[in-house]
Amino acid sequence: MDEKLLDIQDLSVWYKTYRGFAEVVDHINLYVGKGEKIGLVGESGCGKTTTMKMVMRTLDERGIKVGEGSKLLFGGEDILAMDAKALLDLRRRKISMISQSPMAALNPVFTIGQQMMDVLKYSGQFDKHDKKGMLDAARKAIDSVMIPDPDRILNSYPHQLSGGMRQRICIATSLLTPRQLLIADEPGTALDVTVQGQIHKLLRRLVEEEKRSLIMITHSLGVVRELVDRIYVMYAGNIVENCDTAELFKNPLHPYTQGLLACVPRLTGGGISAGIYGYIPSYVNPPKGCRFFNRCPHCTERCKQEKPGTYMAAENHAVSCFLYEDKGPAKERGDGHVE
Amino acid sequence: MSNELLTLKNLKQYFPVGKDRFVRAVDGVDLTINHGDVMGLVGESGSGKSTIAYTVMGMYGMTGGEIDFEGEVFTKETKRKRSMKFRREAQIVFQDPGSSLNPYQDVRSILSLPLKVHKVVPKNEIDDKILEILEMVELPADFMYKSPNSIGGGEKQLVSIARALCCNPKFIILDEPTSSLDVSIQAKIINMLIKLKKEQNLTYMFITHDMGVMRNVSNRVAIMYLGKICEIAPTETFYRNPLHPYTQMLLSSIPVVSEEDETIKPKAVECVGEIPSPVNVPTGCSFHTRCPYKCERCTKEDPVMREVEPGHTVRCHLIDK
Amino acid sequence: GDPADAQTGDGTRPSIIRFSADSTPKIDPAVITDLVGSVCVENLYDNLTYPDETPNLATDWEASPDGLEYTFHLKEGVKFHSGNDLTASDVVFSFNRFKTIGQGFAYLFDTVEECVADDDYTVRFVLAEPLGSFMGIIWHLYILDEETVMANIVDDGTYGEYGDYAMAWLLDNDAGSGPYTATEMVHSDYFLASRFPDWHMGWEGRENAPEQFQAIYLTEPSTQQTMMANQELEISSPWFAPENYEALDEIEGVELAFTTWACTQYIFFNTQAAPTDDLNYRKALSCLLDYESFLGPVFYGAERSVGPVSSAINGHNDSCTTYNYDIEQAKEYLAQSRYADTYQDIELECFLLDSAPALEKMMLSLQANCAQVGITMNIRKGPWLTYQEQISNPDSAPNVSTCNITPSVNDAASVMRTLFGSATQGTFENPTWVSTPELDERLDTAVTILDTDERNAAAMELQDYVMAELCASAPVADMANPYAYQSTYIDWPVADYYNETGELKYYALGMDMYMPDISIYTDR
Amino acid sequence: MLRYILKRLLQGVFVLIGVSIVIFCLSRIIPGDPARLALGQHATQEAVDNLSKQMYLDKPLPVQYILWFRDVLHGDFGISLSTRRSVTEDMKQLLPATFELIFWSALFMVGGSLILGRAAARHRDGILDSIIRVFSYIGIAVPSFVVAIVLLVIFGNLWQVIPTLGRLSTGVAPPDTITGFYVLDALVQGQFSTAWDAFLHLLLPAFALSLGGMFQDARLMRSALTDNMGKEYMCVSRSYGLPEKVLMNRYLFKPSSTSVITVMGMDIASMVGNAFMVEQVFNWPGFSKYGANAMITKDLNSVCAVVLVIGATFLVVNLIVDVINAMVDPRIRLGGDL
Amino acid sequence: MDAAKKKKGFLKPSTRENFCIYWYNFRSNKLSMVGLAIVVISLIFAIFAPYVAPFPEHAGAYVDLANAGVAPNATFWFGTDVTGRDILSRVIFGFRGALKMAVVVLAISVPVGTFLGLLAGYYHHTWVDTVIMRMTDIFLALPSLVLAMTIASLMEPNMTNTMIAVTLSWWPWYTRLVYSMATGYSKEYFIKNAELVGASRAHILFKELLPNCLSPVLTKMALDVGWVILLGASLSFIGLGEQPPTPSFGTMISEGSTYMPDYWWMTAFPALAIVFVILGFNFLGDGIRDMLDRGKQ
Ligand SMILES: Nc1ncnc2c1ncn2[C@@H]1O[C@H](COP(=O)(O)OP(=O)(O)OP(=O)(O)O)[C@@H](O)[C@H]1O
Ligand SMILES: Nc1ncnc2c1ncn2[C@@H]1O[C@H](COP(=O)(O)OP(=O)(O)OP(=O)(O)O)[C@@H](O)[C@H]1O
Ligand SMILES: [Mg+2]
Ligand SMILES: [Mg+2]
Repeated sequence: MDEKLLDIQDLSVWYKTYRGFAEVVDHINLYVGKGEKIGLVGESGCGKTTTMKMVMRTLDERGIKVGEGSKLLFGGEDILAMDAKALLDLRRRKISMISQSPMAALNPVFTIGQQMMDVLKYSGQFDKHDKKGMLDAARKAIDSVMIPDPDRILNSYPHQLSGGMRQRICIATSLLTPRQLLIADEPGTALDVTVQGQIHKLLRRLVEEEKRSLIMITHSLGVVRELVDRIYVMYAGNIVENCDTAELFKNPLHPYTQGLLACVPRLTGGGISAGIYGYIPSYVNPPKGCRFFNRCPHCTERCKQEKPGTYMAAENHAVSCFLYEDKGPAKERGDGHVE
Repeated sequence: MSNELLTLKNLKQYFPVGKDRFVRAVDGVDLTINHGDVMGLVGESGSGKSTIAYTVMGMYGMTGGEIDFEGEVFTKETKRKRSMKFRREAQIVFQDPGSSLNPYQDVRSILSLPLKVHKVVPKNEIDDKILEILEMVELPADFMYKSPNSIGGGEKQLVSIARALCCNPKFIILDEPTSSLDVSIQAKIINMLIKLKKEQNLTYMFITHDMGVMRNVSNRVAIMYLGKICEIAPTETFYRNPLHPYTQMLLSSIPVVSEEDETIKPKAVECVGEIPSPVNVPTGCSFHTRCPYKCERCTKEDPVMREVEPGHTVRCHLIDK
Repeated sequence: GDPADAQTGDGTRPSIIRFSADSTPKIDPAVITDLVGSVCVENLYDNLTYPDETPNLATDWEASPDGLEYTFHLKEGVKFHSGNDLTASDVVFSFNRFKTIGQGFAYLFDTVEECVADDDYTVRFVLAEPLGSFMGIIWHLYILDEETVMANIVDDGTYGEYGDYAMAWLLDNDAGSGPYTATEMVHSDYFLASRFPDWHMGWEGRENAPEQFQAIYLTEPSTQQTMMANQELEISSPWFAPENYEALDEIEGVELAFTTWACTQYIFFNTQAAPTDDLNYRKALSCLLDYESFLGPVFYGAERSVGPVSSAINGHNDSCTTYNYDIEQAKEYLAQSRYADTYQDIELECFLLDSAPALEKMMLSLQANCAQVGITMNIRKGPWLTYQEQISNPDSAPNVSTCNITPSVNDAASVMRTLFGSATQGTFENPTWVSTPELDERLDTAVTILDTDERNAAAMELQDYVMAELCASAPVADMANPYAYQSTYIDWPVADYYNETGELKYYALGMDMYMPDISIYTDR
Repeated sequence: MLRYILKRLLQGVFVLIGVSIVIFCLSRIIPGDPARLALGQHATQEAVDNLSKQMYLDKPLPVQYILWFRDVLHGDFGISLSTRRSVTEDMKQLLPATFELIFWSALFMVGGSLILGRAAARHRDGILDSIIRVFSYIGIAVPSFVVAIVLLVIFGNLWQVIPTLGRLSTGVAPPDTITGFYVLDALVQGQFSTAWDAFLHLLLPAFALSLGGMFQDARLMRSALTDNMGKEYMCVSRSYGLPEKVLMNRYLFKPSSTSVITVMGMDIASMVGNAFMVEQVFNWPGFSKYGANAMITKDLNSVCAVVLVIGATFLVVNLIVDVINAMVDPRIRLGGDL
Repeated sequence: MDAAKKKKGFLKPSTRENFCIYWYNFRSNKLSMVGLAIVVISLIFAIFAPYVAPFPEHAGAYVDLANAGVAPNATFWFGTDVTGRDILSRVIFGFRGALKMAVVVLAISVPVGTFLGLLAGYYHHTWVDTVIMRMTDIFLALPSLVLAMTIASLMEPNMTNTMIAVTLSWWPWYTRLVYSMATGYSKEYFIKNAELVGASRAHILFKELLPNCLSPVLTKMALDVGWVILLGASLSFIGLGEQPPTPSFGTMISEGSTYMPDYWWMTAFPALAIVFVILGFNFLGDGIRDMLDRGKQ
């Protein structure tokens, strides 16, 4: 087993809302190995973005509460304990994140060039006065995401570009300087299928070329299937299932995963399954037991009262559901991973 | 053929932008929808799917062409006027459930508007009718007094569908009814739509960009690109044998979750480029900028619709060869 | 040319009198009617005689026995500020200009037909009918330099060959021969004038007269208070409320002085509108005014009026019929009136000028007293223009209004005619609409009497008549003009007189600030 | 950009014409003979007729308007009934004083609110933030004329460290007119003590005029800044490792300023109105005082002129605001979704 | 229909319940509670002035020159003015005029402005829009104080005319506010749907569009009460307003200011009263805005 690059241990995040604290991320464990591509799948609002923004520490610290005992280890160093300088270094050299919404991710009042130059200027890779060097780097980055005429793009404002272009610019900007880990938050969801496909291919190429690690966040099982090695399925702030890609599609165990897979419409036809109707429970007063109980066909009294642990249902296949309690041993904290 | 419910002939809808420039949102569309059909309309964003729907419904005064709804003909001259019969029998469900319900009305008043306007039932029976309709879409009766703000996206879309059902319509246009919902909820809505179609004897025009959904609901499919239809075929034929390069591109780019699905995807074409701006439509075949098979002819001459087999028409020069 | 020139470098006080103006002064003698304008014009121009009929430009004069011709002999060697000599033709020109423009005090000269220059230093005025008070009005004619005026006319004016009669130019400049000459006019801010060294009266004995005077456009009392305290203002406005003067008096070095222009505060009744068209009703209202109580708090330093003509005016009737504050009496009058049964239902309309806040006290008091006898009185506050507009028509004129009137002639008969004659009917001086042909006749006859004593006797009789038989207005107070001034470093005869005698002295409008009479001590 | 400005200017001109029609008609339909009112009741009928003719009062209303408007186009607003001078002359003399006052007030307001707003946003929920919030409420609630009176009493009577009245101390000669702005003119001509004196005189009235707006806009700035802090692009820029200072001063500040600039423009424009009262209190020889006086004395020509000038000022301020906004925000400049 | 409800075993959620939620949201903000308290006090003063004021007769024609200009003391808490009238009583009565003005002005300008804004917004890009919005532009081309002053000064100065003047300068703000919202909402699908179904214009304007535009209008209204009072006071300060002897804040301040600083109480207390009301309505307005914003979530 290769080294863990990012290791999220027992992370809990609460948002302060006027209704009270909303526990949007509930004690999750997740890791990425060096050069590994993992996927984080879940319906909208289940806390995927929150988790990853926590990794980047870009959430407004005033608006959140982080659970005690939460650890975000990057290369062995706890991101949560980092000081401002170390954080800047982390963001400049080690991790970068591609935002979910290309339309909102670029500052509307600066040109693409200005924004890219700023990133380069503060990356520490260039001399402050090396305008030309930075410009070349920006052009190269734009080139690498296959946009023609980089000079025109550099002088454009975000609103003058199409969604696909903006998304590519986001990718280009986050790859301006070499990083070890790339977090892609649903790149392409806002775009058309044909463009989305291109973006995914692009991402995959860029990651594989430089042997980077990738966390791919999406709500489409189809996307992760084509892109990543290992999948975490997230539901309402919990990670409910975690295994290799092939295994997941062959043998989905958690009722939620099963339901999710079933309701993806197939090109082969044959109708669509009934789906899992209902909604994610409120985060302010989350259910005491399993957070999926109200939508689960196998729900028992116990599910309502007690939180299921994480069980190794098969080798390299962790599930968080009482149905598999007997199949494998419950893992202690930190061992919920496939190892 | 009396089986035709809606026929569009050379429908055109341009929007002026600035001086002497137009968005050719819909640029000469011929389409026939038969009674009992679910006509799927697929295309990338900005290809003019919604515009067709809105033009048919009479939200815009069309630029050219003809709409024939059960013998009633609407042209440029009739402008946005629609007969009461049309308004009752043709309904639309919008793309965005968030904006299609008035947040300051409760479900009851939302549903009672069409009932009142078309006097579907006497005044004192409106509440009963509403309950009946809610039951049809499997919403609990206490939804009647809920406000759109307090219900989820899927339920909002169900209410929109319920509203469309109020006047016992024949024809419903569904404009991407599930695109903003999660897959798990999408499944429920689509199943509901299929059920309703059977029960109520409806005809749908189903607009979507999800080829997977399309496969499962429609019996005929039309693919749109830049305001024009490039391929129409019965669903079976279509997935078995897509002919237009764009159709192939579309199909090939869909992420799927199983091996069987993988086999359906054409492998030959690769996705490149983005859909050009409808203000500057490329000359000749509008797809030539992205087409892997493009030749001289494509840049000059706009291909016409050609029937390759019964019910399967394609707009591509490749077919001639 | 600005106040800085007057400032001496060694930190002593500039030799300047700064006083407050309620608007930027107009300094054209043909248009002025207001106080500040009068002060400025009096200091910039010379007239034939001073208002007290002492010689100025004219050394001596005589009237024809029929009272239709007055001849004046002019002083020789008088120089205008321009350096030109003053001759009879300038007087003729000034008179014609005054009459043609027809504004300001020109109406006083209605019956003066023409002015003729008999030789270079003799002018003769020809009257259409005798005017007993001619010598009382002649000072309103200020003499302008014809040459300067004509050099500054705008050609396409309304007065033919005289263009605009230099009206535009004379707003900012002067063409006079007076002790001071216009230095700087900054509209809406101040007017500054400096001594004219060649003034015909000479400056001997007046060495301490201010080098300059400045009329500063100031409205807020608090502003003036601040400026007085900072010694940035020498003489305050005379228009404040008593409370302000008391506050001013407390400032170190600032004292109060009182004078009078024979200004009287009246309460006017519209004699043509119900219910004030009834004599007894008007008498009742006259009895509802608590005269004595106003004198301190409302009319600072004033005296109770006896009759419609101020006690400062020649020909004032000291034993005229008066009404006193007496509610019982008022009820009696009401009972005798035509509205004995209905007066409680009729609402009295009262108009109050918004520019004089102190008057509100008086009207409120009247309102309260009216309420006591059951009369409802509505007060409406408004600006001067609205007032003028309303009183110009008996239908719109308010039942009750109040206004103070400063006579422009020191002659009871003329004052009476202005107050009650039909010529002024509907103006602010006569808003009562009481004039009748026979009253007119009596007034007209009175003013033509040449003999002063006879004229005064007739005037006195008339005063009593209007009070007893018409009661068209209720004279409330003979007003005093309170000034706050810097007593430490200016000597002001006006103030000195009051301080010594405690009496109000009469000054014609503008004369109390005749700068050559004031001394300023720059080193005190 | 130029086209944009021209277009806005043209629109503005049409609005101004509309304003002029409304005001002109309003001012001419009041009862009474304005000429008679102006000259007083002792004036001869000829004098009154002369004036009527001069003001076109003998013509029907539309003709009056056209003739008046023609004169206005030639820069002639007619004769003021109360000062008897050409209104244009009056304005020429008084406008600079008011504009100088408003200029400095605007400067105080803009500067103050930007600095305070940023400080408040940075120390959100801190003491400074609370102080600014309290003051912004006070700024909203205390009318500027009350502020003016309070300042006058404090500095005029109790604590005479700053001059309170007029534009210059007595004895200080105004600088030769170049722009009419005393401070500027004096500086240009090297008269530093005059400039300083003029500046001191400006302090209190400008402060009274700007106080309310300053704190309100500071609060607005704060909320715009805090709103935008939560925007996705801030999050993204932060995740690229840009230093906080750059994020705050550059990435946050520019997009936040657009909404504030618009409100500031409105506040500056409304200063023209509040100046009416502040000038009165501080005896500022300005145009607002003149305007108030004209209104009270029904000095029709002056009223029309004053109102038109204020309208024009308003328009120019708005235009400047729009131009600045367009400069800041490319979406306005280049067109596009907002 | 009641039968139907009973059969299904549910009832319409009472408006009271809704109200409770709003009230809870409103109450959670302290400042808005302070605002509400101030507004309630002001209203009590305005309505029950004769019973609240220690010397109700001092609000009318009353002169007591013996007690003129008395500094605040045990009898006259706020002192007396130069006519000897109790300032406290007059301030209490001042609330009457101020609130009356605000109510009348808003009662006219809000419906008119809102209606015009709705029309213009719904008929976006047609001549209706052009006519209404150009009119609005003209009225908005001047600061409202200047416009109100001009109109008030040209008419006879009294309360009614002042109110007319303020109203004339007030409606365009609502037109513009509603216009911007209505143009936005007109594009929303629920409006389109109502059109397609064939609902009447009146239904679309008043039942569909209007409720959506109402909450900002409501908020603005609460805030505007303060502004109208301020504008009214400014006009009275210049001398275009309430007639004597009726007390009004602006007149009291302007009269008092001529006696500054010796008779400071004549200015200070009416000024504080203005600050008090405006502050109250601003707090209330902000509270309502927060409440409605949260209600939406
Ligand atoms: N700043 C915030 N304050 C309060 N709640 C928040 C905040 N941001 C997000 N949430 C809530 O937290 C939950 C998780 O949000 P998050 O953005 O992490 O979801 P997600 O899985 O990324 O969803 P999506 O697929 O829609 O992007 C959501 O219910 C959201 O409403
Ligand atoms: N009212 C309008 N005025 C101007 N252009 C319009 C208008 N409505 C639509 N368009 C343009 O017409 C083109 C087609 O739009 P349409 O909404 O029909 O696309 P669509 O296929 O429904 O896309 P989507 O999948 O995003 O809904 C787009 O480029 C759009 O910008
Ligand atoms: Mg997300
Ligand atoms: Mg669409």
